[in-house]
Amino acid sequence: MDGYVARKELCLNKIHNMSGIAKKATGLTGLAVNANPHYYLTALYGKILRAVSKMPQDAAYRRYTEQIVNDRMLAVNNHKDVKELEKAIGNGQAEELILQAEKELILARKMLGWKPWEPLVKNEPPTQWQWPPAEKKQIA
Amino acid sequence: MAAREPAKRIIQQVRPILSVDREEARQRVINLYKAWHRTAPFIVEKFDIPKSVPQVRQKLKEEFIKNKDVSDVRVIDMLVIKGQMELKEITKIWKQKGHIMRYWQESIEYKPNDFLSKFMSGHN
Amino acid sequence: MSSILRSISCGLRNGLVKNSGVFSFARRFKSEEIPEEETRPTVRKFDNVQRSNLTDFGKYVAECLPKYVQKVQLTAGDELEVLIAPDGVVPVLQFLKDHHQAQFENLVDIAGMDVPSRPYRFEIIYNLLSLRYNSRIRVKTYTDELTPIDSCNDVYKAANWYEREIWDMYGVFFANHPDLRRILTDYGFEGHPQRRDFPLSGYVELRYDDEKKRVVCEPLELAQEFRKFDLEAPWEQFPNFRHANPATEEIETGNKEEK
Amino acid sequence: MARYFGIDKIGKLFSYIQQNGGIRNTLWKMYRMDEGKAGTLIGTDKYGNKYYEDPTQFYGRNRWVEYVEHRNLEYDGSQIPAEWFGWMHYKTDLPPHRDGNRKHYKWMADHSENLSGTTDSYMPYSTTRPKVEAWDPKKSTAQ
Amino acid sequence: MLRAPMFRALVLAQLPSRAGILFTTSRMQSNAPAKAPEKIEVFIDDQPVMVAPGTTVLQAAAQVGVEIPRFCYHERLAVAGNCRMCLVEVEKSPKPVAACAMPVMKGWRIKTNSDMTRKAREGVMEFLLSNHPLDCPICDQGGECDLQDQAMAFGSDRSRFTDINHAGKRAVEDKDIGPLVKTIMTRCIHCTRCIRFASEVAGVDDLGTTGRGNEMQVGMYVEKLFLTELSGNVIDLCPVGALTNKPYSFVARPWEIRKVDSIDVLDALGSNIVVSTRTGEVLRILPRENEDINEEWLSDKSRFACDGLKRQRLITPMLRKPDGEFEAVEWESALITAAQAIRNAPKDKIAAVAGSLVDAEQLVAVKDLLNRLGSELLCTEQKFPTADGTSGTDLRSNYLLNSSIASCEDADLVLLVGTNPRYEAPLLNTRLRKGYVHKEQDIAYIGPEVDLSYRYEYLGNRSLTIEDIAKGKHPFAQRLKQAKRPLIIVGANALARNDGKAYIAALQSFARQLKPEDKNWKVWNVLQTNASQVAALDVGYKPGVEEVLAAQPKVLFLLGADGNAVNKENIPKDCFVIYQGHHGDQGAQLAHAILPGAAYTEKQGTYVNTEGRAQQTLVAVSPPGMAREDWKIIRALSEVVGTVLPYDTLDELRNRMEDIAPHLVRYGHLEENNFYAQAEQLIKTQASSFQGDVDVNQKSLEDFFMTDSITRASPTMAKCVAAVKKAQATG
Repeated sequence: MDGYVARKELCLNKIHNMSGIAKKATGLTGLAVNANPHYYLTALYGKILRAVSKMPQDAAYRRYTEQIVNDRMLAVNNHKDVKELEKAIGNGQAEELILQAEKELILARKMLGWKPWEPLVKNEPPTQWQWPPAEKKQIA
Repeated sequence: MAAREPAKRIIQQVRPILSVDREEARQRVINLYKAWHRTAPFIVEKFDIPKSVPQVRQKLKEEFIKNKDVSDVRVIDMLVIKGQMELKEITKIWKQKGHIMRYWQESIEYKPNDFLSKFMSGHN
Repeated sequence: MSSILRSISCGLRNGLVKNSGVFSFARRFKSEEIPEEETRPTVRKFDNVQRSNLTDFGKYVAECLPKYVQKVQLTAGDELEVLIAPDGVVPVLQFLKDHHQAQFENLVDIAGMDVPSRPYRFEIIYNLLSLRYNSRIRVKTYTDELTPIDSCNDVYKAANWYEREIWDMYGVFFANHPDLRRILTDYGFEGHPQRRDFPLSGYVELRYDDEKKRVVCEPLELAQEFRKFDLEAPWEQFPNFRHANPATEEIETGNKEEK
Repeated sequence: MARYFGIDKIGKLFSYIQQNGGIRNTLWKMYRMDEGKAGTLIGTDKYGNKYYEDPTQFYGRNRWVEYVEHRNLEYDGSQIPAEWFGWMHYKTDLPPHRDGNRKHYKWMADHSENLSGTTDSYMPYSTTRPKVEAWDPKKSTAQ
Repeated sequence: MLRAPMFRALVLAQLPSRAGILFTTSRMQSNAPAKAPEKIEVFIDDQPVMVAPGTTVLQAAAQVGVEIPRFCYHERLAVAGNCRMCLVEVEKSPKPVAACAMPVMKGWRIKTNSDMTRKAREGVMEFLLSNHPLDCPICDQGGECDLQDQAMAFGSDRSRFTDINHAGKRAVEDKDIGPLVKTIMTRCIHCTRCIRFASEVAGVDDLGTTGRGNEMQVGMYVEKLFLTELSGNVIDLCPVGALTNKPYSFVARPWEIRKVDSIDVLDALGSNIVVSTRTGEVLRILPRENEDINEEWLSDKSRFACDGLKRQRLITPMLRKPDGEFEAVEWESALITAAQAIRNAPKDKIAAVAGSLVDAEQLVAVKDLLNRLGSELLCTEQKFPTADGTSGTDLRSNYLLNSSIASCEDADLVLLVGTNPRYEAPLLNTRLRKGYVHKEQDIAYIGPEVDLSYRYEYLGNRSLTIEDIAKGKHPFAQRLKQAKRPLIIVGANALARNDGKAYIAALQSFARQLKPEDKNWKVWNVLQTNASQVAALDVGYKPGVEEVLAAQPKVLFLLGADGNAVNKENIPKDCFVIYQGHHGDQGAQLAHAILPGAAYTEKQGTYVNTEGRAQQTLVAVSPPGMAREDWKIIRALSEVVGTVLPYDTLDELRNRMEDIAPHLVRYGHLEENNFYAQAEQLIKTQASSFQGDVDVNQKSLEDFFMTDSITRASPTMAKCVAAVKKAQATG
């Protein structure tokens, strides 16, 4: 994976260098270049935070997501240059970051319905996760 | 989560497959039977089997009667699901003539039961 | 998960992200004890850094989804498994797919397993791959012949055929599957062949009947002896071959008290 | 000009009919071989099959065999003996009786046609011995 | 001849480990007091264990369940101590100790898994393997090889063998020691088990070692046949693939075969065997351990005659056409024809003769059928003297080897009359030899001079001698009277003679006069030769065919009767003969109808051995072709005849057997027999005189191999006979 990322970086650098000014492709199939990632990211992160804020304060998912999104929001605010921004967040290109944020948003909204911070719905039967199953006799 | 909706209505330990009570399951079985029943002429025509429509319906009845003693709602549901899948396989003509004729088990020779014929045929 | 750490350390080096969530998460769950380097020649060696990262991530998942995660464990030394309640299939998979820290976007496979002695005899095993973090995770849940499992077709489109396969091979019903039907067996085939109580030879055999000009189906009659090999080795009584790694190691999640 | 309008083909047709010995024979030949063409007789093989050549036909169709009459419609390519095979497939322009360089060794097997599909066709048989040898009353009474 | 005190000492030293097995039988009680009751304590891997003095380290370890690897050591053979595989560390001993040969001392701390022990084992293993060929893939022992297994378990996982040209590997020429045992002597690791077996158990000092060090070889000094009836056992004993089964070579691997526990029926001992089969074919027969019968040995006939089960088989029912030729028919017509003959015959003119390989199920079924039809004409092929024509066989003790096979080795004086146990019952002979070698047993013999593999007192072959002994005139009679545990073993063939009555009358009353020390000691013993004889007499068959043939039967069942008792000369002319059996042999040629039955590996059948122990064979393969299990044929025939037998399953038949003779279904159990006095009284009333000298049927090894329809059909047995004849011809 690291190799993959590195190759991709290299490839994109080439594109950037060649074009000089504007990014022409993300190098990923089906993912178009976004002209204004800052705008989209800010909007999405805001939506995520709003969705998450409906969850209980101590929900781990809320805490972690808020933390991540706040950090990224900070990076978006601090770095006006897209390449700088990508470097700061370190999780792929800006277009990918938008995708990730979109997904997180959908997830967060679904989470509101599922309420995963509640206690465990059901305990497994006692021998369910035992492996190897034949050892049951020896224990008993 | 449509399947889970009815579960809330009725207090039940296990998660239902489709039906929440016997009556609903019964209704499903009857619907399935009707659907099969209506398909009988189609089967005879499309698959060109050497059976008549009444014979097909007779066999259909037999196959349903086989499971007449099933009482668990979930088992009934499972059988209904499988029955529906089978019906679909037929109406879409995924099955072939040989598959249809399997219901009649014509080529199976039943093993003898009395000592002498078991002895002659060499079965134990 | 090594990539998670690496991305963190990368961020640190650059001094750009001073207090990222990723970093704090990693620090918070940092495992204290690092196991000894494996030296035994016949035992598989694994990366201890990766192992501790997986442990941390396992705890993270358990903390985020306490409602569904029953147990987190490491298998074969460095494979992370999350064992969940059957109700949680869709939420857990959705979380693992869409969460920033997980991004397991690839459903590699869904496997089934039959252990007839268990109260819920079937295990359904989802193998996920995160290309972003070069990491794999395994999600397991359980069911029996009659309890339906929610289809994760809405989460992963790849699940469609995998779930059909499980249905065909084990007879586990997937609720809300768009097109649940047989995938491997012949039309009219009865039974689910991967169940342990299904005989290796099957029940029926097919042959072409020259009189009837079609394939007919008959009860199985083995013309040849069913060959079974006696592979019990006399030296298995000697203990040299038993000191391998434990099959699974549980990760303490902190959810236990809440149970 | 005649060639342009294909008039010479008519002439050819008549010459074929003539060479075949009448309309009746031509029709019979067409029934048997789906073709009525006639050519120069080059030779006859040991079965009585006749080999013809007509250089005016295009290459690939200018050599042919007319199988011996008694075969009727039961003929196939494997009935051409090995000697004639080369000539039929343009490996050589010299038919066997005019080719002096062909050697005959004593190990050369006589040609036989492919018997697949007939009652004389080769049937493989099991060479494994039966697991249990049965008692043969005749053998033991002879002892 | 081995009878050195050294050997006895060594064997006695072995006794404690076997005491657990031996104490269950009464025979060891006489030996037990010799042991000192005081026990000493030793520690095996820090586990304390109390053992008798003289116990070896290996035996002490076995008592706490610690198995020490070994190659040369074998429980039933003398200790050699030359493989060194059993080296273990003993605390405060500077060197490792050979566990098999070293008796324990008080307070020893033995470490069977210490570094020193493991290093010693690895070293020994490395030396063994450095001269062992790497031909496991083509070796017949592969998969059941001690060297393979122990190399995996105890050997090093690294090789220091760098000689890729194999220039230094030892190579030894193979030896031709007969048609049964294949030798690949390069594989030999010089454990000398085969040598010790040959000289101690088999009693032939043919094998030995020549050369020393790297030049050492196991073999004959002069290449010749390994002339013994027990040669197959060296195959089992050989821990590597040096001695393998010649007819079985390159046939199968041990993991692909199925093993079925069964009983051997080729002699009357009922040795326990394991039948190895694959894809419906019997591949080989191995002995199964049974301390009461065959220990862990097996005679060559029982082991190698299994290829006779694939030759000359009756696989379809046959009917004789009017022109005298046989014609293969379906079961239906065969049964109808046979039934018609039965129905047309007068009720009391239906007879049956049982051969030597018939199981009790068939005997009972045939008897039930004939009795229901109204006939009593049932007999066995082999004669046995009867009083008044009926009562001689009413009491079991008359025709049994009463003092069990295992006890024979405990007798102090044995008289063999008209029997050659070496070939009639080779494993009984090993018992006698064991008594002779290890237990001061003396053996006397009346009959033609034969080699019994041990020295015996030869009393000549005159029947007069028997009379003298019976009357107490002979000096040997005095010795018998003084003996503590005397034994008289009479051969069934001697009793089957026309003057058999005289034998039984003379010897049984004499046996009655003897007063053994132990009240339960049984002097009178008959050594049967046919596996079916005891069961047949138990269920009420009459011995001998004369009486039955004299009744001029119209229908005659031959139940595997191939022993030439019924033949062309004495068979009634207008008699319809039904042969039921598994081999086309002498009996089948007389038949008008042939009903193919199952051989002993193909049916679940009960056999009672010469000591009266019922055992059962199990189905290893299904009967070939259209052959059926024998009792089922009778059951089917009864239905066609119209007199249906009341059992459809084996269990129902076994219930019926239990009604007739309960001991027939008490498998593995030895019934107590008394009624000696009555038996003697019965027989005394009908005394008769001796005619001619005492004789035995099987005098030398060539007579041993082919005795019944299975062995006569076996090519291996034919090869054995040819090899023995050739060996005798060349000297």
